[in-house]
Amino acid sequence: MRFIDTQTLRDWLDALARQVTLIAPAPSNIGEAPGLVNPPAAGMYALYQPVGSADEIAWDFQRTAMSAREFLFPKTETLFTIETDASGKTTLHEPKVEQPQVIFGIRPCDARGMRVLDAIMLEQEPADAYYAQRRRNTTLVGLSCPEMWENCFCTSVGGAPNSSEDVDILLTQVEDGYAVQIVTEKGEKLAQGIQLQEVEGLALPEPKLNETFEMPTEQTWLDSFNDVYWDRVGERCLGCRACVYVCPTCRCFDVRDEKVVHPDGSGITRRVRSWDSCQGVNYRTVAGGANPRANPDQRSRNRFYCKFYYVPTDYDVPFGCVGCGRCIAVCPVNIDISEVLHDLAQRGKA
Amino acid sequence: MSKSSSNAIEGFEPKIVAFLCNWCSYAAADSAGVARIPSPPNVLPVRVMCSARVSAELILKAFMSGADGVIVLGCHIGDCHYDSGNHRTVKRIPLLRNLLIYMGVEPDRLRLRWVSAAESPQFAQVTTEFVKDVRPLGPLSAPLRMEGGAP
Amino acid sequence: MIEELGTKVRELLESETVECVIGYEVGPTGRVRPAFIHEPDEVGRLVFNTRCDHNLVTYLNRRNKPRKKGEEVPTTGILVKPCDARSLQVLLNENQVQRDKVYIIGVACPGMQNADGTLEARCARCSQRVPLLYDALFGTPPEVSDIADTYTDVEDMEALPREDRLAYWLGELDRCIRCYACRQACPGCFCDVCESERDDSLWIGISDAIPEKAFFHITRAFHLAGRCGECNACEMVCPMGIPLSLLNRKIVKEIEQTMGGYHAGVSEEPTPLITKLTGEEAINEIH
Amino acid sequence: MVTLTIDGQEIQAEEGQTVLEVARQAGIKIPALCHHPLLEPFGACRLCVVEVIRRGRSRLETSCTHPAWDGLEIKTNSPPVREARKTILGLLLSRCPNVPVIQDLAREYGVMEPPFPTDKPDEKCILCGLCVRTCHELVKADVLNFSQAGVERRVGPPFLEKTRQCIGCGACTIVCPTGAIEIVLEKDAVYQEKPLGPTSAIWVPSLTAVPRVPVIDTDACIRFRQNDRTNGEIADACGVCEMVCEAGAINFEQQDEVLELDVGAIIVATGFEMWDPHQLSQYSYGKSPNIITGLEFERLSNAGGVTGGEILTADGRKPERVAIIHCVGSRDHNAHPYCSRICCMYSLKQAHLVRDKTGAEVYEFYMDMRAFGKAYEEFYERVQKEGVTFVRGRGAEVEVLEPQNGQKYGQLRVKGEDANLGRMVQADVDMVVLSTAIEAPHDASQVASLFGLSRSEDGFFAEAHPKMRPVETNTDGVFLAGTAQGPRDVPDTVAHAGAAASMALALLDKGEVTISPTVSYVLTRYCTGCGKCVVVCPYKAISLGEDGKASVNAALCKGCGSCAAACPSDAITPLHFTDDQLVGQIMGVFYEQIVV
Repeated sequence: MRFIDTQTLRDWLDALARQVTLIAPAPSNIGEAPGLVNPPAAGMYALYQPVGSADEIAWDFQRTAMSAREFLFPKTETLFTIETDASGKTTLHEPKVEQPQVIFGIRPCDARGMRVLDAIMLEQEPADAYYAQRRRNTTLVGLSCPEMWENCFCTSVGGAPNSSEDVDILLTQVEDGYAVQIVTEKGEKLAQGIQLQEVEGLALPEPKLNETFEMPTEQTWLDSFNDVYWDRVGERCLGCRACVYVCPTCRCFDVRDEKVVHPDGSGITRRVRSWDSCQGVNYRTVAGGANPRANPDQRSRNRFYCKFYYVPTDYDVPFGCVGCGRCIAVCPVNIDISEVLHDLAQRGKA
Repeated sequence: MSKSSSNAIEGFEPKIVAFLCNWCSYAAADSAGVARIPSPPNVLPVRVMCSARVSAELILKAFMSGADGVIVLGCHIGDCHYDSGNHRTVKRIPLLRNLLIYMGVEPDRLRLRWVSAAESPQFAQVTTEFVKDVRPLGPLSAPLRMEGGAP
Repeated sequence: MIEELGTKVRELLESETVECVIGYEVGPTGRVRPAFIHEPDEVGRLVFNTRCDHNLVTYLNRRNKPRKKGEEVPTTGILVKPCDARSLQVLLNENQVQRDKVYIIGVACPGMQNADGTLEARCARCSQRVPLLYDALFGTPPEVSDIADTYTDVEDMEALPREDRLAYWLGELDRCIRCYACRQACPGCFCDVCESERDDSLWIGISDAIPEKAFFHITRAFHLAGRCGECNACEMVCPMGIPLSLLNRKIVKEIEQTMGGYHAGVSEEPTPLITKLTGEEAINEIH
Repeated sequence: MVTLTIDGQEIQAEEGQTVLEVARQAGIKIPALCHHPLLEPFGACRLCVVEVIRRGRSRLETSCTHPAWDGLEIKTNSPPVREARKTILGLLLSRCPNVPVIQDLAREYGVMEPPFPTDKPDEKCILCGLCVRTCHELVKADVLNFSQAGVERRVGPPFLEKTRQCIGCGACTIVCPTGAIEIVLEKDAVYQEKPLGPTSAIWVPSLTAVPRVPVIDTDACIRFRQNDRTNGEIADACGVCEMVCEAGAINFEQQDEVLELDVGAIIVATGFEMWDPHQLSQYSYGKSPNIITGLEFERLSNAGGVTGGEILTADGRKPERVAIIHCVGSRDHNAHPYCSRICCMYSLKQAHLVRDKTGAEVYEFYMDMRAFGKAYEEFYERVQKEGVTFVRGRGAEVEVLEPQNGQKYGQLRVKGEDANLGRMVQADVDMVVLSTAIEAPHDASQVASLFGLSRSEDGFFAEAHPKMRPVETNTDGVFLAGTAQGPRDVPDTVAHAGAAASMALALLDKGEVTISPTVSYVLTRYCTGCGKCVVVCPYKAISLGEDGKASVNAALCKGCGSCAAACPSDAITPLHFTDDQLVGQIMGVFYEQIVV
């Protein structure tokens, strides 16, 4: 087993930050706001952010408030800009090529989320060029979780707190340093610059696990679509999008052309895409104003079906959910994905 | 604290959006023009029927789109063509202004003044003064201004 | 108290006075959350304690409107704390709730508490323990002396140098993810189409840019001017911990101090922003 | 009805009339000094004695007190009557040898000299008591009465001292047949001398007024003053006008009335006010009664005025030199910067009148002669030919000189610059006429806010457009006529008023109104029915419909857009000033700043 001591790791990160965009969990002032009554669970105060050195990293973070997906799939990106001059001649401006980036400290569940995104955005034709570009330039250095925290249920959806499946390099904290597992070629390439020690018989700590629960069967999903249960879930839902925006696997977006026309006939049009959420009313509104998911229960239901029925059916991944538990933590009215799955499994049995 | 902020630029000319009430200040601006009373070219007039039409959204939109200052001009209280329109203006604009100041925007960037149809010299004076006050502040910065302009 | 309340709710449901009662329950992980009681047998789920800080009045916005044209609006029973009652009064004033379609179960408020057992900041400055509006009242109001809101939180912010205020709000707004949880949780935000979310991008687009987020938060605070009952729901639901109460309370303070001591939701009087000057407001200063 | 014979003439009379009344009605002259038709008979002067023959017996009786009985025979001019009157007049003339009315009467009856000497040749009072009765019966002030007896008997206030009971109405001076009572004016007294002589409390404001009806000046009227002074205790004082008005047109009960009319159009013709020349002290207005304004000159030269149209100075002389100063308060940055437009022409007219009526020398101090109307220039030339001296230059100062040669008021020295000669000039004159500016009425701002009018810089109401819409205002259905809109002369005012009337009629005649297309409309998809727009609408044009959504009555909406700013969900917006359009304008002006 390869090993790196803490100081060497920090030195390496410092050097790395000078070469590439280094993204790592860094402390954020969330929770310091006055009057904040239901702060996200302790330890979520960190956010993945570009950092300049190892000192900026929140080393003892648990789960960040947001997943790292925004570095592959930004909240907002300009797809292109079209400039039209007065004579009608158009010029297309494309965004600049992304620089290489390393996401350090990504949790196995978040990395697993990227695997889901890959399945949806890369492995289908046509692939999403913008995502593909960033994915190509990104190397993931994972950090296994010492335990499963409150709301975590990765083990129930096929993951593990120390899974190395979806990262390029996985670090696991051991005494005085980190055990290093290099998983992919990309990881190998990145690790070339590190001074790694080979330690014989280095034992990896066993993470503390939460109880695993049973998932509803495919048949249960099929049978439950019109169940009144969704009414009960949906009537509590406020219709905010927090659950979707913190989710590592949600990938819905809205595209809009923003345009200014000059009196002389010239104009500038920007095509912008931004995250969107199936929990918003606008999401499913079509031309003419009709909305097949006009009611909150329909929108709530969609989130569960998407994660546990549509994605597994349509793409090559077991679930559209990685069990990070963020949506449970942020939900202001405590809509709990694990509770829903549990309830549904029970109904399936009954 | 000095009034001029660090982002003041040599030779900077602010762009000002002026919301002008049709019956008073627009008429004043018009007659100032007819009377050849010079008023600053930085002021880009947007005519509205009444100063009460100027919603917070319009002011914010002006800031977002590139205005370095916004001035709202209406009829004197009691002289509103619509009886009481400016009663709302006099509550709305100072409230918005105080909120913007609270969020760190310079106090001189938003101003409300009364200019009646008869006061074309005052129109020139009020706008000139406003430009003079905004100039040292430099271009408007975040959080209001869209980088690179709208959209 | 909860037994008597449960009996009343059971009675309301059994007599079909109401179709549903909105109250509080404890979720599987111990968190208090809104509960919708449809059957008399579910009454046992109801709880009321110092963690019941959600403003349930928000739910009336959609429950009180017919889902389909011509559909009868169901009557809803709802648990209402004093601050929630102010929101409800605003909704009644603005025709969003039909008074005869809501049964108001008022609860004497002990003051809501944080997870660590301290009084919530908003409750520490509130001496109202009995809702102004109810059909039935439960609980004994604790004795509290009159507390005057001194807006120390707002004044602290006002006292900062301008550059610091700007930096502070830039940082806060930068974190906003435009999830609109604040808007969704707010009883006063009931527009069918939010002007920050128009599909024609009239005011702002869909991007993550700070000015667009600033536009949303400023206009939201502004639209709540004279309508905000200070229930703090927006701030409590924010996943990114943005101190929205500081924005709303700045406006509450301005309205109270410049517009004749007006407080939202304590009477049928609409927000002073839409009424004429009545003389008590000094317009001595138009800066 | 009774029948009696007077001087052989059979006359029908009402029961209760006196012989004097009957005789005077029949045109028979009987002298009398103490009689007044509005007062009770008193029989003090005894001049009205007649021979009353009843049942064959003849007696001398005072006709003012004797009732007209049926079958009486009266002789008014028989030798015994003439003899009696001669005796009475002899005695009256002896008491008051220098009173013209008594001298004339005495002469008529052959008394040429007073039969007895008197040590008080200036005595005028004949103790007829008219004043006492007037003060008691009509004025109800009871200030005057007789005191003492015999030769010491006299009329006056209690203890002959000044009393607050006297309201200074002057009624006693009017009824006194011999001019024995005089009102002495005190500074700051109630009874003030008006600039061009007093008028009575009931008067016709202008002889050319239409309709030509009198008005009561309630501040001066005895009845109103007594009523006010006694808090209604004396409510029926005087009433002379009511008693003498045969048409019964006098109504003291009349109050200012507020009439509420539903109208389709309003023409604001609230006119102008004269600017007060006290404000420019160099013209010394108020320091001499011979410095008058153009309007006061009009009153002076008016045939219905105090002098019957004669142009006289304050001490009643014909002026020999008159100065007219133009642009007093007009075209002056210390007063009004605008030209009042009417002064040049009326000053020329007044110069003409002075030349015509008095032949005095006239000096006109003018800056420019603005004779722009039809035939105006020709009139200017005519006045020039009439010998008026025109001095081009603003009259700078009027100085009041010390009175000379026993004159009551001193001469006036007018100084100014003659711009044509390029030097200072001055003239000593008897009268100065200041052609003062006209200005917007002092309460124009209230009228403006009442009708939603705006005012131009000069204070007059602003028209909708100076060229294209000169009589319309920015408030639909409200029009302007005459000097309410700005200074103009009579022909222009008539034309302007005609235009305003036509515009109003055109509006009414159509039976329907054309409204501006700038009205608000509701996008029901966005409307939540919160009702904020309903509260803000100043015209109550917005209501919530049955569907709970707002709807706009386009006929009431004026398009101010208050609703659009109040609506949180952009559901209501005025046409032509929609959010899209305004945002478009804003984005458009910053187009250049967009960075691609």
